Amino acid sequence: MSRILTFVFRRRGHGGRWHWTDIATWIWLIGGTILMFGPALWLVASSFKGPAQLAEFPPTLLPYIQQTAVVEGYDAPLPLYTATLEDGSVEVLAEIRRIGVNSQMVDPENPGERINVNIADRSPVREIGFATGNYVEPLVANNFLRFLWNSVFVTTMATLITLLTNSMAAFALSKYRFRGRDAVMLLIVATLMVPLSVILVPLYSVVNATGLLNTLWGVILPTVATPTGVFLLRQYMLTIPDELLEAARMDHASEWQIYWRIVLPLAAPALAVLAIFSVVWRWNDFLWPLIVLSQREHYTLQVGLNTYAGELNVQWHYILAMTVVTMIPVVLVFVFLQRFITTGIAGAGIK
Amino acid sequence: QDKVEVRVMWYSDGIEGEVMQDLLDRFEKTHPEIDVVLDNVAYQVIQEQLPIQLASGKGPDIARVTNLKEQAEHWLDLRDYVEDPAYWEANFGDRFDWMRPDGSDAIPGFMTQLTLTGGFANKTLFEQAGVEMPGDGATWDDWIAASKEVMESQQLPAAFAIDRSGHRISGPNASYGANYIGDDRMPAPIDDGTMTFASKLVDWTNQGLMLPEVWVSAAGTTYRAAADDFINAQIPFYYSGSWQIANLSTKIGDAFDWVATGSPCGSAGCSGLAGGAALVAIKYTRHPEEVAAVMDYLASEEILREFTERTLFLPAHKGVVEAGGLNFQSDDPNVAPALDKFISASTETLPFADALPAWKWANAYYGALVTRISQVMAGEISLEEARTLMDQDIADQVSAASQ
Amino acid sequence: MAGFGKTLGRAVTWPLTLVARAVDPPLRVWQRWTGTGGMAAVFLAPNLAIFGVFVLIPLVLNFVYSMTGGTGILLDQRSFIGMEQYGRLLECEDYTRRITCREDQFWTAVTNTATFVIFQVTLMVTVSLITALILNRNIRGRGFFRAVFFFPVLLSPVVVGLIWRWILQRQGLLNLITVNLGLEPEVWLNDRFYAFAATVGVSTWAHMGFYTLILLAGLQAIPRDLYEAAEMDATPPMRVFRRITLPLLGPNFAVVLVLALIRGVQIFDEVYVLTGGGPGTSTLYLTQYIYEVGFASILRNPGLAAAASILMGAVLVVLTLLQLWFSRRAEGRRAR
Amino acid sequence: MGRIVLKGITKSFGNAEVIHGIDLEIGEGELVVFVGPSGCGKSTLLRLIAGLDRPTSGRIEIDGEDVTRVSAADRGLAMVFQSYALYPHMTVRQNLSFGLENTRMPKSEIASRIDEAGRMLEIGDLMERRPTQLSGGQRQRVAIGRAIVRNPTAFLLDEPLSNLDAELRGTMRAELAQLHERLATTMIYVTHDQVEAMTLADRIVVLRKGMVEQVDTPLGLYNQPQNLFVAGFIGSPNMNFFRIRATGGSAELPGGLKVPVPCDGEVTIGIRPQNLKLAVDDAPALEGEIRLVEALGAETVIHADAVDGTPMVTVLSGQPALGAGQRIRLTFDELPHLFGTDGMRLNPH
Amino acid sequence: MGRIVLKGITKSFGNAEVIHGIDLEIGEGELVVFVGPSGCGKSTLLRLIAGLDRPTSGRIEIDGEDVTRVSAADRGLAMVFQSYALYPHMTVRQNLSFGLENTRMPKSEIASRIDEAGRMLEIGDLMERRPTQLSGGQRQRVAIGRAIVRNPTAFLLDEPLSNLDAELRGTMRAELAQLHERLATTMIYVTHDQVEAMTLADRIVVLRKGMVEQVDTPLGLYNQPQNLFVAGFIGSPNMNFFRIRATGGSAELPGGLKVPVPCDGEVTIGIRPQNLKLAVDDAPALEGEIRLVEALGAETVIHADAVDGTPMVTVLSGQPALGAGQRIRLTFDELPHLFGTDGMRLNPH
Ligand SMILES: Nc1ncnc2c1ncn2[C@@H]1O[C@H](COP(=O)(O)OP(=O)(O)OP(=O)(O)O)[C@@H](O)[C@H]1O
Ligand SMILES: Nc1ncnc2c1ncn2[C@@H]1O[C@H](COP(=O)(O)OP(=O)(O)OP(=O)(O)O)[C@@H](O)[C@H]1O
Ligand SMILES: [Mg+2]
Ligand SMILES: [Mg+2]
Repeated sequence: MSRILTFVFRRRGHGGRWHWTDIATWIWLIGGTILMFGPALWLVASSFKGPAQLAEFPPTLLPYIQQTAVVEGYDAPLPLYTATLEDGSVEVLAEIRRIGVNSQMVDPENPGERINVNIADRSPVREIGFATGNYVEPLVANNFLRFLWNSVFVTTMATLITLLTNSMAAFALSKYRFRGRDAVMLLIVATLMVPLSVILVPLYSVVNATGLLNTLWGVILPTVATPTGVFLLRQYMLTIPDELLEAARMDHASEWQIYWRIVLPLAAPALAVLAIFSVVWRWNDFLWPLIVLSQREHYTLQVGLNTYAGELNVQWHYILAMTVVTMIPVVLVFVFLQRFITTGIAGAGIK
Repeated sequence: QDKVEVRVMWYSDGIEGEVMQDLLDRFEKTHPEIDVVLDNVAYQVIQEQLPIQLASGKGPDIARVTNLKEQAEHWLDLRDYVEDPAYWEANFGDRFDWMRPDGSDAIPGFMTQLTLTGGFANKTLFEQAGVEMPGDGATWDDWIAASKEVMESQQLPAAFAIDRSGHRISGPNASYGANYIGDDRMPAPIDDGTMTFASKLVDWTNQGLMLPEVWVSAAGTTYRAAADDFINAQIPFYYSGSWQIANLSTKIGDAFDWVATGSPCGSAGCSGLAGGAALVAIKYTRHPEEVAAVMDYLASEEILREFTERTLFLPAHKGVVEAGGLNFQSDDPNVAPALDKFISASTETLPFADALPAWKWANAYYGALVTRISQVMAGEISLEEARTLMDQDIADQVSAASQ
Repeated sequence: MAGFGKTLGRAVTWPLTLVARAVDPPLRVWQRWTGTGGMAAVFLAPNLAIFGVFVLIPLVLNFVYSMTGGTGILLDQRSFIGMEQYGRLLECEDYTRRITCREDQFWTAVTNTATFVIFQVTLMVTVSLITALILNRNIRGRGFFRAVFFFPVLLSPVVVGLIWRWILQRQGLLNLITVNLGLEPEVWLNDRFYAFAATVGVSTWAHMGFYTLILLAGLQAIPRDLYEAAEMDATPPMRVFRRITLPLLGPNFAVVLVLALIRGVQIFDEVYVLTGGGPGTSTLYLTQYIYEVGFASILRNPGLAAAASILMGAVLVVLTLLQLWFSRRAEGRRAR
Repeated sequence: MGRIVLKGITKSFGNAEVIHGIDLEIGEGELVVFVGPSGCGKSTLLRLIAGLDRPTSGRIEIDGEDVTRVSAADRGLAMVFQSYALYPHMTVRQNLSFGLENTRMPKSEIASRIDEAGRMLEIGDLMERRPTQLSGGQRQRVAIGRAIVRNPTAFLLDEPLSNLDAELRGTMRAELAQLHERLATTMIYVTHDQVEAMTLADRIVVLRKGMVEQVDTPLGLYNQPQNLFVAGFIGSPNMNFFRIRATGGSAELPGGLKVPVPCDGEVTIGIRPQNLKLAVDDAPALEGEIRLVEALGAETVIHADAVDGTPMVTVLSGQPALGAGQRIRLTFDELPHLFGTDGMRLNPH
Repeated sequence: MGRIVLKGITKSFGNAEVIHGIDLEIGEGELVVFVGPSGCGKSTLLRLIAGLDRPTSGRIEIDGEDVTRVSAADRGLAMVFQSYALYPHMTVRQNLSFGLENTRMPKSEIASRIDEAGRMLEIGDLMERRPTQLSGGQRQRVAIGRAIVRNPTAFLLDEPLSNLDAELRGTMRAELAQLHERLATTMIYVTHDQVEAMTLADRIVVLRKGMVEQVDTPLGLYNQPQNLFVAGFIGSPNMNFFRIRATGGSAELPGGLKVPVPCDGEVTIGIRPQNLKLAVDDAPALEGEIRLVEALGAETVIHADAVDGTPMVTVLSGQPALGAGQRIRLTFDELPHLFGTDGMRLNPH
C-alpha cells in the first residue's frame, strides 16, 4: 500500500535502495524547510527583541538582552561588558557611565577601583533573553480580547459564507447546463482582475450606501463572493463523476440534497483548501477592515495591530509580536484542515 | 442620562497614544457626561481612509491629522464653541493658516506638536575619528566634508543620509534660495535654488557619501527613513527631524552620544522646515459643544505642557514655548539638549519655508522632487531631464486637480 | 486528537446541517416547479447577489471613475471628462522612448510588471509544482513539510516584505553570510538585477504555498492505476510526469496559472515594503503606480488610477481568456 | 404499480441520434430484459426511463401518468448503475440508507430494511466499510442493495451482475429472481449475459443500433427469432448460417444435406449449434473440417469449416475424442430456421 | 522467454495476510488461468507477479532470474487492468503508442503495430477517440490492445473480457486464443468465466482464500477435482453433492440409487448436473421434486430437491416439458466423484 502512494519518481526508489529522486526529494525538503521556515522562525525570534535590538546591525539570530550585575555601591544594576584592557588582558567589567569615547568601568569583584576603557575596546556581555513586554503590553493595553473576538467572528462567518455560497455557485457552474453559464463564469473570472486596493473607493461608497460601515458585516460581505473560491471549487467539482449525482437523483434526493450530501463531502479536499485560504485571507485581511472599521470596538486583530504603524515611526517590536500571536490560530486551522486535502476520493465509487 | 460619545481618531508614532489616553481618562472623570473614545489607528487610516470618510460627510468627531490644508474644508470652526477664542488665537494663532482655507478666520483645532527638520550627529563617532564637529553656521558642504572624514577614518559605509521625502529636502532647498510658490500662489517652475541642492545630493550619492539605499532603492513617493543606520552608528550625520528624538533615545540608549545640529546652512540661510500634526474637530460631528469641551481641555496650557513633556515633542503652544522650562521626562542626557536645539533652530526658518505648510500645492511639489531626484540618483535620467519632468509632473497634478 | 477533531467538526457543522435540512422542503417544491434549471438559479443566487453588490457595482463605478477628473473623492464631487485619462496614460511623443510619455512612470510600471510576471509566474509554477510533487510522495513527515511550505502564506505581505528587507539590507542576514564566506558584502536592494530577483523570489516565497496546496489537491485526485499502467509500460519518470501527471493535473494547473498570473500582475504590498519600487524605478510595478497616483499623496488622482486599473484589468482578461481557452481544450480530455 | 409505457422515444446526443423511435409497453410486475450489442443504446434507454436524460422526442408513462418531464427523483424508480456509482464518502450502511432518509422514513424502519438487504446480499459484515474497501463484487452487491431497500415502483438494473464471479452471479441471479417473485415489482434489466436474460426475463427486448428488433419471451425469441439479427444474437454459441439458393422447394447444405424450403430463391438457413449432432456414417450430412475444439468438460464446442468454407459451430455433449483437422459430418433433427434476403424469418410461426 | 516461478509467496496488507504461501511454476509460452471466488486474491497475486506490489515474503523468478526486487517497469511484462486504467486524456492511438514510445521504437513500426492491434480488436475506427467517448466494451478492448502492442515477455490479464457482451466476448476469447497460439507468449489470465477458463487455459490454477487448491489442465480439473472445493467451483451449474454414509462398499442416494464406494463411512458423492439424465421409469433412480425450471433454449436447467431435501440441479438438453412441482427421477452413467470427510478426493486418479 505504502508504495502505491509513492509517486512519479518512484520508479527505482523502492526496494530499499536510494534512488536519485529520493535524494533530490530530501534535498528539496530540507532546503525548502530552511528557506521557507528559517525566515519565519527568525521572525518569531525577532518578535522577542526589544526595539533597540530590532534596529541593530547586523541583526542577530536570537533575541539577546545585556547582562547586568549588581555592584556594591551602586543602586541600579550595571551593564556588563567584556573589555580589553591596556595590558591586553580581557575581563568582564561593569560600566558605571560612558563619557564620550571613554567608558568608566568597574570590576564587579573589586568595586573600589575604576577603570577607563575606550569604547572601541569593549563589547557587551549578552545572553539570550526575551523581551516579553512586546507581547504583554499590547495584550494588556489594547482590548486584545475584543479584537480577537472580532477577528474570530469575521473569519468564521466569512469562511462559512464563502464556503457555502462559493460551493453552491461552483456546483451550479460545474454540474448544470443552462443558458448563460459561460457568461457567468466569465464574469466571475473577469472580476478577479482588479485588485481590491484599486476599487477601494467605489467599494467604500457601496458599503456606505448599504449602511454596513463600521460593522463587522461590512468587513465580511464584500470579501465572501471571492471569484477565486468559485473558480477553484468549480474546477475541482468538474472531476466528480456525474454518475454519483444521478445515483442520488434515483435515490429521490432533491438537487439541494445532492449538493449538500454528495457534492460537498466529495469536494472536501477543495473545500479544505478554500477553507484554509479563506481563514488565512480573512484573518490577515488588513486593508479592507481598515477602511470599513474606524471605531475601536470593531477592530479586528490586524487593524489593532497596525495602530503601531505611525507616520514617521513604526513600532516594529509590537507589530512583530502581535503578528506572531495572530499567526497561531491560523496555523492551528491549517494543521487541522490540511489532512482533508490528502484524500482524493471522488473517483473511488466508480468502477 | 445618556453619555455623549466623542470619538477621537488618533495615530501614534510612539507613546503619545498612551499619554493621550491617560489625559482623556482624566478628562472623563471631570466630565462624566462625555465619553471620549480614543480610536487608535494606523497612520495609513488617517492618510487614506479619513479623506474618503470626510468626503462623504462622515468621520470621527476629532482627528489627529497631518494633511491640514488640503482638507481644511472639513474642519469644524470652533470659534463659536470654545470658551475663550482669544486664548486660542493667542497661543495657536500662528498656525491656524496651516489648517484653514485661505482667507478664513476659523479656529479648526491646534497643533499637538510641532516638528522641525534638522540634523543629528553622532558625537561619539566624531570624537573617535578626532574630527571637529562643524559649529553654528556651518554649511551643508562643511557638514558633509566633516562627515566624510569621519566616514573614512571609521570605515563607515557612508557619511550621511537624509530621509527620502520631499518635505525633508525642502528646508535645505530653501537654504539654497529655492522658492516653490509662484506669485499667483500656484507652483513656480523648479528654480535654481532647488537644482543647486538637488545636484549636490546627486553628487554626494554618486560619490558614495550619501547612503544610497535610502533614496535609490525606492520609487515614487515612498517614504524611507535612515534612522536605523544612524542608530547603528553607520553614518555620523543624519538629516531628519525633531520627531526622531524619542526614537533615537530609546534605540540608541547608551551606545553613543548624539546631538541635534539644527539645519546646516546654504547660500540663503540655515532653514529647516516646520510641520506637525494637529488635532482638529470635524465639521460633521453631531456634538460640537462636547467636542469643543474636549478640545478646550486638551489645548489648555497645563495639559499641553504635560503632553509635550511626556512625549518629547516640540511644543506648538506659544505660552508653553515662552514660559520655557519644560521638564522633559527622559533619563537620556542627549534628549533635552536636542530638544532645545530644535526649539532654537525653529527661529531660523526662512519665510518661504514658513509659508510651505500652509501652501496647497506643497505635496505636489514634494512628490515630484522625491520621485525624480531618486531616478537621477539611480542613473535613470539626467538632472536636466529631471527638471523638465518635475515641472511637468507638477503641472499635471495642478491640471488634474482643477478638472 | 483525531477523535476530538471529528467531534469538533461535527459541532461546527451541526447547526449547518439543521439549516440544510430545513431549507430542503421549500427547495424541493421550487425544484418541482422550475425544474433543475431553476435550481441552478437558486445555487447561483446568493453568490451572485453578494458578488453583484460588492464586486460588480464597484467595478462599474470604477469604470465611471476612470472617466472623471479632479481630486474629489466621491463621484458627485468629480467632473466627467470622457476618455481623457486614458489618453493621458497612453500619450507618448515617441513610443520607443518611455521618457517622452506623458505618464512615463506608467509605462515603466507596465514593462516592469510584464517582465516580473513572466519570471515570477514561471518560477512560481515550477517551484509549486515540484513541491507539490514531492509532498505528494510517500515521505515521512508529510504533514510537517506541508505546513512548512505553506507557512509563509500565513504571513501578511507587510511582514514578508519586512523580513526580507532585513535579510537583504546592507547589514542584513545575507551579507552576514556572504561576509562569513569571505565574499564582498553587496547592497542587494540597490542593484537592479538583485532587486528584481528579490521581488520575484520573495513573492514566490510568500505565495508558493498557496499554489502548492491547489496542485497537491489535484495530484491526489489522479487515479493511481494510471501510474501503475505507466509503470508496466516502463515509462521513464519524466515522461510519466509530462504525459500523465501534467495533463491530468490540467484543471488545477489552469487554476494555478490563472491565479498566479492575476496575482502576479497585482503584486504590491510585499514589494512596496521590500524595494519600494527601487532601485530607481526598476521594480516599480503597476499596482504601486496606481496606488501612488490614486491614494498615496493627498493630491490624489482617482480618475487616472481607475483608468490605469481598467487597462490592467483589460489586459488580464485577455490573458486569462487565452489561458482558459487552452485549459478548456485540456478539459475536454479530462477524466474517464 | 409499475406499468411503464414508451411511445416513440428518440434520443440524440448533439447531432447523433442513438435511439430511433422506440415503442414499448412493460406490464406491471414484469421483468423485462434489454439485450443487444455493446453501444446499441441499452443504457441510454434505461437512463431515459429513469429520468436521468430527457428524450429528444416521445413520451414516457408510468402507471398511465405522463412522466416525460418529471425529474428522476420524483419518478419513484430505483437504478443500479453499470459503474456502481456508490457514494465514496459514505459507509455501506449510509449508502443504503441515503435514499431512505430522503423519504423521511422512520429510523427503525430504515434499519430493518438495511438489515434485511444486508442479509439477503451477504453484505451484513461490510456495513461500516467504505466502497474503496470493498472488492468489485462486494461493491456491486451494495449497489443492488441500495436499490432494493428503496422498495421502488420499478427497478432499473444496468448489468448489475457483470462483475461478479460465476458462482456469485448464479446465486445473485437466483436471488434476483426470487426477489422479483416476492416483490412482484417491475424490473428492467440490462445484461450481456444470455443465461441471465433467458432465465430471468418474462420478456426480452432485443435492441440493435437504437431500434427494437424483437420483443418476446425468452423461448419465443429462441425458437422463433424474427430476423437474422435476433437469431444470431440469441443463443450461445451463435446460430450457424448458411446462405444458399433454394430451388424446387429445397436447398442443399454444403455436403449435400437437403432442407425443405417453402419458397425459391436466395435464403439463409439457420441451425443452432446445439441442434447439430454427429451424423451416422452413410447418411447425407453437413460436412466440414474441424478448426478448433473447445472442451468445456460437460460439453465440447467444435468449430469447423463447411466444405464451401462457411464457418460452423456445433456443441456436443461430453468430451468426444475429436481434434482439429479431422473431418466431421453433422446432421440435425429439428427444422432449421429460414430467413429471406431481407433477413426476415420465413418459417411460419 | 517467459518462465515464471513463484516460491512461497505471501502477502499481507497491514495485519491481514491475503496470500498464504503460494508456489507455482508457469512454463514458457503457457497460458495459465487463475480462477477462484471473489476476494480470493487473484488480482493481488497478479499484481505481485507484475511487480506492482512487493510480496511480504517469497521469491519471484522470471526466466530463472530473481525479480522479487525488480520494479514493474523492468520486468518486461504487460498487464491489462481490471479497471482498464486507460489514460483519459489520450486518444486510443496515443494510449496504444504510449508504451511503445518509451522503447524508442521507430515511428513506422509503432504505427504498424497499432494498426494491426486495431484490426485485431476491431477498434480501428476509434483510434482518434478518447476513452470517455467509448463504451465499456470498447475501453476494455483498447486496454487489451495496449498490452498486445508491447510484445511483452508475458501477458497478465485481469478479467480482460468481463465487460464485453457475450458475442464480443466469444470473439475476443477466440482472438486471444489465436493470439496466444501465434505469439506463444506466456499469459496469466484471471477470470470469473468458466468457459473462458476451460477453453483458454493450458492449465488452471484454482485459488481459494489466498491458497492454491489445485493446478491442472481444464479437463483434468473437470474430471479429477482434487477436493470438494474444486469440484464445486469448476463446472456450471455446480456439481451436486450428496453426503451419505457408505456401508458395505456402496452408498445409497436419496431415492434408492446405489453407488459403489471403495470404503466405508461418511462420504460425499458428487455428480455433475450434465451427467444426470431422466431415468427410465422403473429403474432405481435419484428422486426429487422440481423447484425451478430455467429454460435456456438449447438446454434446460432443472433445480430440484431430492427426497431427503438435498438440492440438486440437472441440465437437460432441449426444452423438456417439465414444470415446478413435478416429481423427477434421475440417473447417471458415469462414475460419480467421491470425497472423504476431509473433503479430499477418494476416487483413484
Ligand atoms: N453522452 C453521450 N454523448 C455522445 N454519445 C453518447 C453519449 N452516451 C452514449 N453515447 C452513444 O450512444 C450509443 C449508445 O450508448 P449506450 O451507453 O446506451 O450503449 P450500451 O448499449 O449501454 O453499451 P454497453 O453494452 O457497452 O454498455 C453509443 O454509441 C454511445 O457512443
Ligand atoms: N489495498 C488493500 N488493502 C487491504 N486489503 C486489500 C487490499 N487490496 C485487496 N485487499 C483484500 O485482499 C483480498 C484479495 O483481493 P483481490 O482484489 O486480490 O481479490 P480478487 O480475487 O481479485 O477478487 P475479485 O474477483 O472480486 O476481483 C480481498 O479480501 C481484499 O479485500
Ligand atoms: Mg451500457
Ligand atoms: Mg480482482
